[in-house]
Amino acid sequence: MSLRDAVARHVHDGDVVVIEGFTHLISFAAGHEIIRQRRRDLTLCRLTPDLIYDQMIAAGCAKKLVFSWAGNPGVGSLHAFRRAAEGGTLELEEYSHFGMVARFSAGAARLPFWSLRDYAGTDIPQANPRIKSVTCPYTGEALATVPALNPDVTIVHAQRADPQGNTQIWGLLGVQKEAAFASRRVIVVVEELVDETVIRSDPNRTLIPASIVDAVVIEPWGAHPSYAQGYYDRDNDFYVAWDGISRDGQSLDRFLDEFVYGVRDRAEYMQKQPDLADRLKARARFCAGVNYGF
Amino acid sequence: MSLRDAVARHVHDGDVVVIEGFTHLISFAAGHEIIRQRRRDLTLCRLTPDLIYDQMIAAGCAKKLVFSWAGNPGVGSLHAFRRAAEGGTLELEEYSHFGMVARFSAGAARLPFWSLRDYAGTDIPQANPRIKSVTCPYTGEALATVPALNPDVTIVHAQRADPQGNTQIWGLLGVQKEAAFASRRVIVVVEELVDETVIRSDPNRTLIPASIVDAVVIEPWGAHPSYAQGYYDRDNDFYVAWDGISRDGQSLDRFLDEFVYGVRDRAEYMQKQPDLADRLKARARFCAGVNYGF
Amino acid sequence: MTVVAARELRDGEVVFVGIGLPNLACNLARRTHAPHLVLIYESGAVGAAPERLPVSIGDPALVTGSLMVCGMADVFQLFLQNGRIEVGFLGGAQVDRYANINTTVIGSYERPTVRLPGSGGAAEIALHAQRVVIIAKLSPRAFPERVDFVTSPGRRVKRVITDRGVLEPDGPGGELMLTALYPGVQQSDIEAGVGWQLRSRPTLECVDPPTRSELQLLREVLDPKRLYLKG
Amino acid sequence: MTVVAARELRDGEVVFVGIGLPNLACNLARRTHAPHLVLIYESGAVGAAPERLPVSIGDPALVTGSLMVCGMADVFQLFLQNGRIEVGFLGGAQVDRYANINTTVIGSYERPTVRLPGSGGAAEIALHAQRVVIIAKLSPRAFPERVDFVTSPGRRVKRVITDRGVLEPDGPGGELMLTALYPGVQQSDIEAGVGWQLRSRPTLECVDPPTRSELQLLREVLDPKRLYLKG
Repeated sequence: MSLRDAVARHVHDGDVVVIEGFTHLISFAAGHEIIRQRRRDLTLCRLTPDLIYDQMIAAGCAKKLVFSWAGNPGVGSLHAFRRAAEGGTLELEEYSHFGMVARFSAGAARLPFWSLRDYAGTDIPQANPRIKSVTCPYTGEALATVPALNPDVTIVHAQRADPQGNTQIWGLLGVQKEAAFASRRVIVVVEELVDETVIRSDPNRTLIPASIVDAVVIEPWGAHPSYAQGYYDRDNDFYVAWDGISRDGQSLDRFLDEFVYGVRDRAEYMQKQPDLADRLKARARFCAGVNYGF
Repeated sequence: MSLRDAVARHVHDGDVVVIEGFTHLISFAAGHEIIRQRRRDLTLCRLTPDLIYDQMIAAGCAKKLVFSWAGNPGVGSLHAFRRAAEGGTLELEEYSHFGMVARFSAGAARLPFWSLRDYAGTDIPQANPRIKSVTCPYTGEALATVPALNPDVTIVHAQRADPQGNTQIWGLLGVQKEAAFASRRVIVVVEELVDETVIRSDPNRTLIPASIVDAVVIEPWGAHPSYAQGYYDRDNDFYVAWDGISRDGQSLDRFLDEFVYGVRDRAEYMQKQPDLADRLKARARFCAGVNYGF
Repeated sequence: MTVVAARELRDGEVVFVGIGLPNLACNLARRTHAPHLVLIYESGAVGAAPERLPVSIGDPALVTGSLMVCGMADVFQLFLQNGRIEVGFLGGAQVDRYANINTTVIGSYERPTVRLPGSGGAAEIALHAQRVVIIAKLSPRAFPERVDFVTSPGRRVKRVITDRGVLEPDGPGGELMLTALYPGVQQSDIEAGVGWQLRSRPTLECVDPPTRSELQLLREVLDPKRLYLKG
Repeated sequence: MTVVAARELRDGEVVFVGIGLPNLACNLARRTHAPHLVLIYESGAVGAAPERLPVSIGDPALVTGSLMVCGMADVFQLFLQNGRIEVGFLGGAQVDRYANINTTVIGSYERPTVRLPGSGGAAEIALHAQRVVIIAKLSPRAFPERVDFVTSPGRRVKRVITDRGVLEPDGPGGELMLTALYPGVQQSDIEAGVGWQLRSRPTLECVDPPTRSELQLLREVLDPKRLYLKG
């Protein structure tokens, strides 16, 4: 399925949408496709909104942001986010990382809440009344709780999957597994489609099983400027450049016009930047395989 | 460190002891060493007591058993366990598998309890008052709870580790990670000691980090008659034979005399059974490696 | 019995498999009408394609060539509790009038006559699989009016497949009723195998006998050593 | 400041590392007195041995050649909440008299003057690391008497390393006091950089200046592009 068709079918106005990936494997391709299809009133959830949600906020897709750290990692602020947050035009629901991880964990386990030892002495629960507490039936200790997060759709970028959607990831795993299991619908976007026998040769690497996947999309370089371990490096130069691009709305709009609205898909995005592949392509650093025999 | 020294140092009379591994990677070598060192009054915890706890119960090591399924997998009863349970000479604390998994999960997260949707309509909580409930602060739903399990010592058998104790496992993972993180002390027993560079070449396979490991022991074939994926097969013939051996106390004692008390260590145990290695050695079925480059 | 159980499964379903007859039934279904069945074992093997008949649910043959291997916390939280399992197979020492299952004790819990293995994953399979199918041989001891201990509640049981016919609850959580007979079996044969006054559906179905190819697969390919097929 | 932070670390400790100066300090310590330091990043990289200075805590260089990579649920539950982290480094836009840190908002939460990134893992690092070390540059704006928003409570803070000297709480959860000066810095320089009446220990330590080899490592090996070292 093309990413265009997958987004058209599975991402609707007003949905709770998750594009996860902690620095690694962030599906910029899917974010751009959602912008191109002009989805509106989305509740965007992610630990780290990163550049992709900054772009989606700027493009007017977001009604609300659920998050735990909204910055440009290693650089500074997310300016579109800041303009919206400081201007009061974007609804915010804010946790810490552990709180967001716990919300996905609860969602993935289909429990209504998750307990964690957190928030004592912080002002975060005052800013977010959805952080509550529960009393341990054994010790009487009060523990913090967060409510389950069950998105309408989660989009996971991965190194490889088979045609059914059995998906393998290595390197940083973030909360991709939890987000996928928590979600009503799951779109997997991969660097490479592989035969089922490749998946079956190393089953411990499978993070997401086909039985919870609704669409499999092949999109090489679909995570750029984020990265895919073993495929291409993070484009730090772009993260730094985004600070300048996004500081005012006009230059940000010009970026969207050129690199999002101005291209039909990721292939065209890559054609516009023929140097990317050379500059960022990963070097080989293969591990040895292990024996699954008996 | 030798297994003898590791058990002498880290397993004490009266301890709460966990030898985990679901069918796969059960450290029979450690169980036998504990029997040889005549530890007493242990609280033995495991989802599936399996033959190893049946032997430890028969040898008089156990005061109490905490478990969720006490049978000889694929064969029938655990007879030493049944004699003790039916005779009332062994204290039992019983959960379902999910309950035990949840106890280890809580222990590993250092939370006092874990919530799960379970036990409605079953008689299990009547048999075990430690199963309680908690009310969801969001939905008002009553959920079952189990208390954290934090063993004094957990023994994990694994395919390989480096000298510091960074431990890699593939194939069935059971609750090895949770049990290790829940435990005050951790002994890792491995088929192979490998260089740190081997571990570092494939970090996603590491299940247990050195920082929580107290002793690393090299013990090839240390899981027999359980198995180690990629090293040797499960000895189903022995599991079947155990049914006969353990049906009466005398033949069971003869087994212990010959194969446990009668040998100094696992190497001698293997020398007594020279056909084992040939019969059970794993065939090669290597997977390909993946690229960790950037 | 195994053949009837296999026919319970639809192609593409996600099935939580126990060892023994359920395992045999699932592998039979995979080789006949349901090649895309996804077998999940509580050991953590997902989409297993075993080259030999696994002797335990933790058999290494379930890992080699499977689609995914995950820890048991994921099996119970992300698959079962999450509601991702469509069919769960259970057996048991006792099954009662309301399809409750006992695999814990015969007699009292504190001083049992027979201490059975206990729940394992059976309690949560019964609570979370969308559809629970029981496989058990008829006898008044195995089918008492009330089990000595409820290990797995009967609420989600859709069908009880026995060696002589099929029972189904009269609505969710209802009393088990006879709904189908195997060829050549009389209604009274089944009533005699159950410890309560068994009611029957007004019109009883007759189960098709095993085909030659089903039997051949079972006896020659799947369980040639007769590990689970007896008699 | 980075050198003083590096010296905080003892060989073999398990350190939760943030990006920027803490990362630089940890990598400096690893190359000098603490080769067995175990660096854990909230991204899930454990025992990282980066070949280049990572630009973010999710940099691929933290994965390649690390000892373990785990999911973030494990980072927060099995490492942090479990109490396995010995030292946690934090920075912040504001640090107050009781070592509370603010990385959330300047001004009111509802209508902030400056919207900062928020907690990330800072709240739980502050609550669960056995020993918390803060790195921050002195200025009355950065060190107000009371932060506008408590993102990370100061209870476990053991030391605040600034660009001019070191502050320490007067007992757990106590008021920050000046305890050490960098060479050539006057007590009044530090008092001027703090928004409250700063008290001092009766006898102030004097911090040893960076050695030539520490400076060389930092400037030529660890951060040759001056990504984090400024001025």
